[in-house]
Amino acid sequence: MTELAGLSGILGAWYDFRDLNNLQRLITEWIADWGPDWLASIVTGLLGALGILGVIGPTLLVLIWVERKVIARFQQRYGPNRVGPKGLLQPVADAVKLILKEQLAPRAADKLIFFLPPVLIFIPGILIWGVLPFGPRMSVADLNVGVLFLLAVSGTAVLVIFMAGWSSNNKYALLGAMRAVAMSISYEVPMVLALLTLVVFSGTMSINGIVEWQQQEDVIFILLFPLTALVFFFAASAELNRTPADISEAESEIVAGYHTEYSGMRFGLFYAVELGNTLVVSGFIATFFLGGWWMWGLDEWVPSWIILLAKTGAVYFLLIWTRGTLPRLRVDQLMSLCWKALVPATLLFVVVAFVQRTLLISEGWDTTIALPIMAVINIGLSLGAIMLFARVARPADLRRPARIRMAGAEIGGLRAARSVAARSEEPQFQVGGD
Amino acid sequence: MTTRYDAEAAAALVNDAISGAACVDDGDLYLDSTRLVDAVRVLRDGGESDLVFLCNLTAVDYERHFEVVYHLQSLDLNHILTVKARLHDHEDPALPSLTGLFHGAHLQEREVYDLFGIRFDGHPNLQRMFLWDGFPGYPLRKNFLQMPGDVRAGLPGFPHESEENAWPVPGSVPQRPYHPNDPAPPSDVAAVEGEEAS
Amino acid sequence: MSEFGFHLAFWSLAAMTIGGASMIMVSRNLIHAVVWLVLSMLGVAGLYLTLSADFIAVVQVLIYVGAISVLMLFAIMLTPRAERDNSSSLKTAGPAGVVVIMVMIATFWVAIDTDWGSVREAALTDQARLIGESLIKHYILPFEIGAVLLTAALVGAIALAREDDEDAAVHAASLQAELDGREFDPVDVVDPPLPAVLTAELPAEPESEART
Amino acid sequence: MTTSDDTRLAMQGTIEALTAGAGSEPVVVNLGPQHPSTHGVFRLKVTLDGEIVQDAEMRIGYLHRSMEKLAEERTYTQNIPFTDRIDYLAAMSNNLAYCLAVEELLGIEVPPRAQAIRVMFAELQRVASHAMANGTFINDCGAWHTPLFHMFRDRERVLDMFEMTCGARLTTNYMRIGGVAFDLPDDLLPTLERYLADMPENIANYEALLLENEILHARARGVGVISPEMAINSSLSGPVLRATGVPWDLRKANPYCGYEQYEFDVPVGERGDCFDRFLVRMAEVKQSLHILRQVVDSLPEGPYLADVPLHARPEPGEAYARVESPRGELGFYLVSDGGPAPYRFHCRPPSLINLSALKEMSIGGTLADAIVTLGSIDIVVGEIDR
Repeated sequence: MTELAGLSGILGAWYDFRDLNNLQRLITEWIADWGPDWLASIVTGLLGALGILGVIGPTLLVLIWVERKVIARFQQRYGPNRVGPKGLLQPVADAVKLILKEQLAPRAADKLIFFLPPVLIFIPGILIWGVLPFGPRMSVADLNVGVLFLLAVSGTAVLVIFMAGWSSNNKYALLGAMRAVAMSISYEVPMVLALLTLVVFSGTMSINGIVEWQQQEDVIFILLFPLTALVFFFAASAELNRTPADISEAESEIVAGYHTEYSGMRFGLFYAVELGNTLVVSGFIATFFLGGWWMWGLDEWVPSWIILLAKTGAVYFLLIWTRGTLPRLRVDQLMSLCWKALVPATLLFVVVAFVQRTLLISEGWDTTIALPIMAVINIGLSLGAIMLFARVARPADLRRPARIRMAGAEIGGLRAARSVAARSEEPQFQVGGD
Repeated sequence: MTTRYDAEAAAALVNDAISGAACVDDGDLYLDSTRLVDAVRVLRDGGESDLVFLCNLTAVDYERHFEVVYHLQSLDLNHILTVKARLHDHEDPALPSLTGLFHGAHLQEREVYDLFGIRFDGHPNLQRMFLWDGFPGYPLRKNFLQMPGDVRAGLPGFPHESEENAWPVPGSVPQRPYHPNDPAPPSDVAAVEGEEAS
Repeated sequence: MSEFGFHLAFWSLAAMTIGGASMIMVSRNLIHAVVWLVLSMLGVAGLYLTLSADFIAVVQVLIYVGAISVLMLFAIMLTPRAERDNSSSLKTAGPAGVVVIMVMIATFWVAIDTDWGSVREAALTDQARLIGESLIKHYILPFEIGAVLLTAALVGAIALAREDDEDAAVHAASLQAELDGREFDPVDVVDPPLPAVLTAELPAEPESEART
Repeated sequence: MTTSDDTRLAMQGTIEALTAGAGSEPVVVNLGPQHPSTHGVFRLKVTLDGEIVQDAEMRIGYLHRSMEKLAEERTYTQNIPFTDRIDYLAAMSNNLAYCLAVEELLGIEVPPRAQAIRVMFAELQRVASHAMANGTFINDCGAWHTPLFHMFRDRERVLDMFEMTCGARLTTNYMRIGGVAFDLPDDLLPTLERYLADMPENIANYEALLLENEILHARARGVGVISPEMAINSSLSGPVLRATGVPWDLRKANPYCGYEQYEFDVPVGERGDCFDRFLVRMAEVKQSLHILRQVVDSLPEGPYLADVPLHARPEPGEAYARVESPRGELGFYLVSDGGPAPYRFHCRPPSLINLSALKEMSIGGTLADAIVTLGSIDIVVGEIDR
């Protein structure tokens, strides 16, 4: 963003809201004038953390309202509309209710481990925000191993979920925890592979570096690696426990899964972190595959963090949409989908990315011509892979269509059933099948 | 339209196979309670009768005796037959179970056992179904006029709410609220293990 | 980073690591032990960070906290409840203590005796790239051997643990079909074609057709 | 070429070893009585090996209100409200079955207009009940209430029509011995016309959303399978029986209330799995709308209630009348001793008897499959326990 800094005198000043980093830099420099340098680091860190907390807290409250309202619209309902204008205060009322509720703990619960998870679950939930770049210089910690940090932090959450499920001494919770762990172990593989594709192709492990690569090459990764983006989206929604992969808290099977026994604000914390994670994962999908804070020059006129939030909102809406529409897969189906379809697909594109990257670098091809060609090739490959996996990995019992026949004049028992089944004309009604 | 299968024809069919196992009284087919299973098997497997579908199984208390009523239906031939068995022992009535012939008899026989106290010999899982184990008496019997003794039906209130609400109810083994972890209903529960506030 | 900040971070992380490790030994409950182990490993990751080894630190969290400990929990869950807790017997404590003390003495001696080349400030370089390059360029053979070994272990583990009901059913059905001298289609096991009674030959209509 | 005996023996041994499965520590999980997907206070005790169901046992009686005993103390007319409370999702069908049984005892002819009105409301009730059944079934498959709420919209309009006609939405108490309680209000038929005009589009929407949904197929196909012989032997009825391919529908087999005048078809499934049950219900809704169309077009004029004494005393005797309720064969067995109240009042509850084969359907599937199977049977606990 060098051209941005040179545009006029106000750019880079503390009141330039397009890049909130300026304000922080001002404060750091001011402290460095009189104080020790460790104080500056601590103040910077605290400012970032407080900024994140100050943003997520209210955002979560709004998100609850948004999600309920959107889902309600899918379901032809009004959604919350009583508390406050348009029901906007409903989340506040819910939060107050949760805080005032009695906190119950099963007598046979493992007390220490039972109390910790609602608190611990916040740690990865907050840490993960630290590496999300809101702008060219706007992330709390622009690590050069940002991608790995993201995976490492999100991987620790499953430990907390396991602690919650195990310590409750409830079979639903235990089943939920086991499912969560099994799913997390499985779905981290396609997630890692999907990110590896981007890392290989852009040649950096810094999250901001990946965005800058997209900016530099004028292309967003979803065009280059559509299937990888799709797999990442699904794997992320599986890690987030959202339908169609919410098996670890499947309401109709195991009540609420690992947080069945948590009541009051303890449940509220789980709920809040889940929503926050959904938002931050939407943000990362937007960052990795949709260009993050960059958008073909629009970022010079609109603050970059607004662009990122808009993209995040779009992905978040997509997540709500899938949640409102799709039924849930079974545990074994989710596992076989992961290992038989998602992992091979992402592995394929890791190889593809490696080959294309090598070609770009060693042959020195012009990226403005080579990248569109590669995008077309990859889109074709993705479609082919989807069709191939639909054929190969599809369960055998879905190959034959389900049929409904009309009995007509045949009414009776087994004999009538036989003659209806033996009737040669086309069945009235047929769904599914190859 | 479903026709009524002629009781006389059915009786003849049964008596051909097992002589003297069936008779007709007032237009209804009565089967000998000791040879009930064989007789119903004849009706079920006979090509003419083909009574493969056990529509309904219930009992009636005639104060001196019980009648167990079976409605058997042929789906293909579309006729229905009412079969009855009379039980003269009003205190401890027992009848062979039809579960070997009709899988659908399982729950219906349990229901009759629960509410009438008619034992079905050979039923694999003859337990009370709607009422709890140890419920005093069989409510659909005509001589069941009120809950015997001090026993009141239902929960008197929350357990240990007051002195009157002693738990368990004297003279009965009640069901208690279940936590999903409980492996099996306990037979003697002195206190409710619920959850404690923290 | 100034001396004070560095010392604060080092001593708190060291306390976390050692404290966690001690609690592993103290706690009777295996699940508790794993939780303390996680704390200890997080402390180690923090120590790596103070050494400016951020790649190693993140990988430490990713692998040890995110994967190894979860696998441990899984293994504990899959073993019967009776064997889940640490044994309360102290029979083997004496010899084990002697061994541990000897190992500690040896480690301390090596640590003190070695002439460590220490630097005040490590350069924050692109370590991932350096590690990757040295793996591919200098240590390519060990790297490849490790990869092959891991693949073999993976395949072996799958072969050992494989106990797929559906496959067993297919296998059983194929053997049965061979015994009966029938054609065999695996799909029929997973998805039987149609209930046999529906596909059976239509019997001759009986004379006494009484249907209305 | 024949296989040698030794080889055969070895192969048989392998088959036994493969089919026996491995044993491990089973876990008993109680689904219910308070559980999101047991559709009432119903408790299913499943024994799990991992996620595989080894045994399933149901515990019922939490909603037992001893209706059969209570009914012996009330007159025949006073018993009609009880029947509402038996199957509270299909009150009209229960009213109808009970009234048919009493009419059989009394030997009453029901006027044609009353019969047509009865058919109309029985079919409306079927549409409403199937909407509920399919919606909750999809919910049990894990959908996040969206299809349920869409189907509730259809049910809501039916309940509005009930309210318009008899003042109640759920426990209608509308049928009377010899006819129905009130004539149709003036605005019912226009409302029904609008409903019939809107429904095809709604059904097309559901079909577009659900029928080709791969996840729904994966969840429901091949799950909870039961063979036609076993279904008949277990006395299953209604959509559960028809999904196995047995075309048994009392509206065709034993027409009551003049069902023989209307043209409709009986949809049957093929495999008897959960998805077939769902499809059969979807198809039945269409058939019900077809019947409703014909009823509206040919609604006869005349009295809506036969001339029946308020306190009827039937001759001593017995009657077993049954209707095709949305859940299956709903029968009422009444014994009269000549008094003002039934000597014996028995309801044949399709919900209860359809559960006969639940254990057989669930064993071998996963826990999630057992829930889907339970949802596809469409139980109403009020009818199970009575």
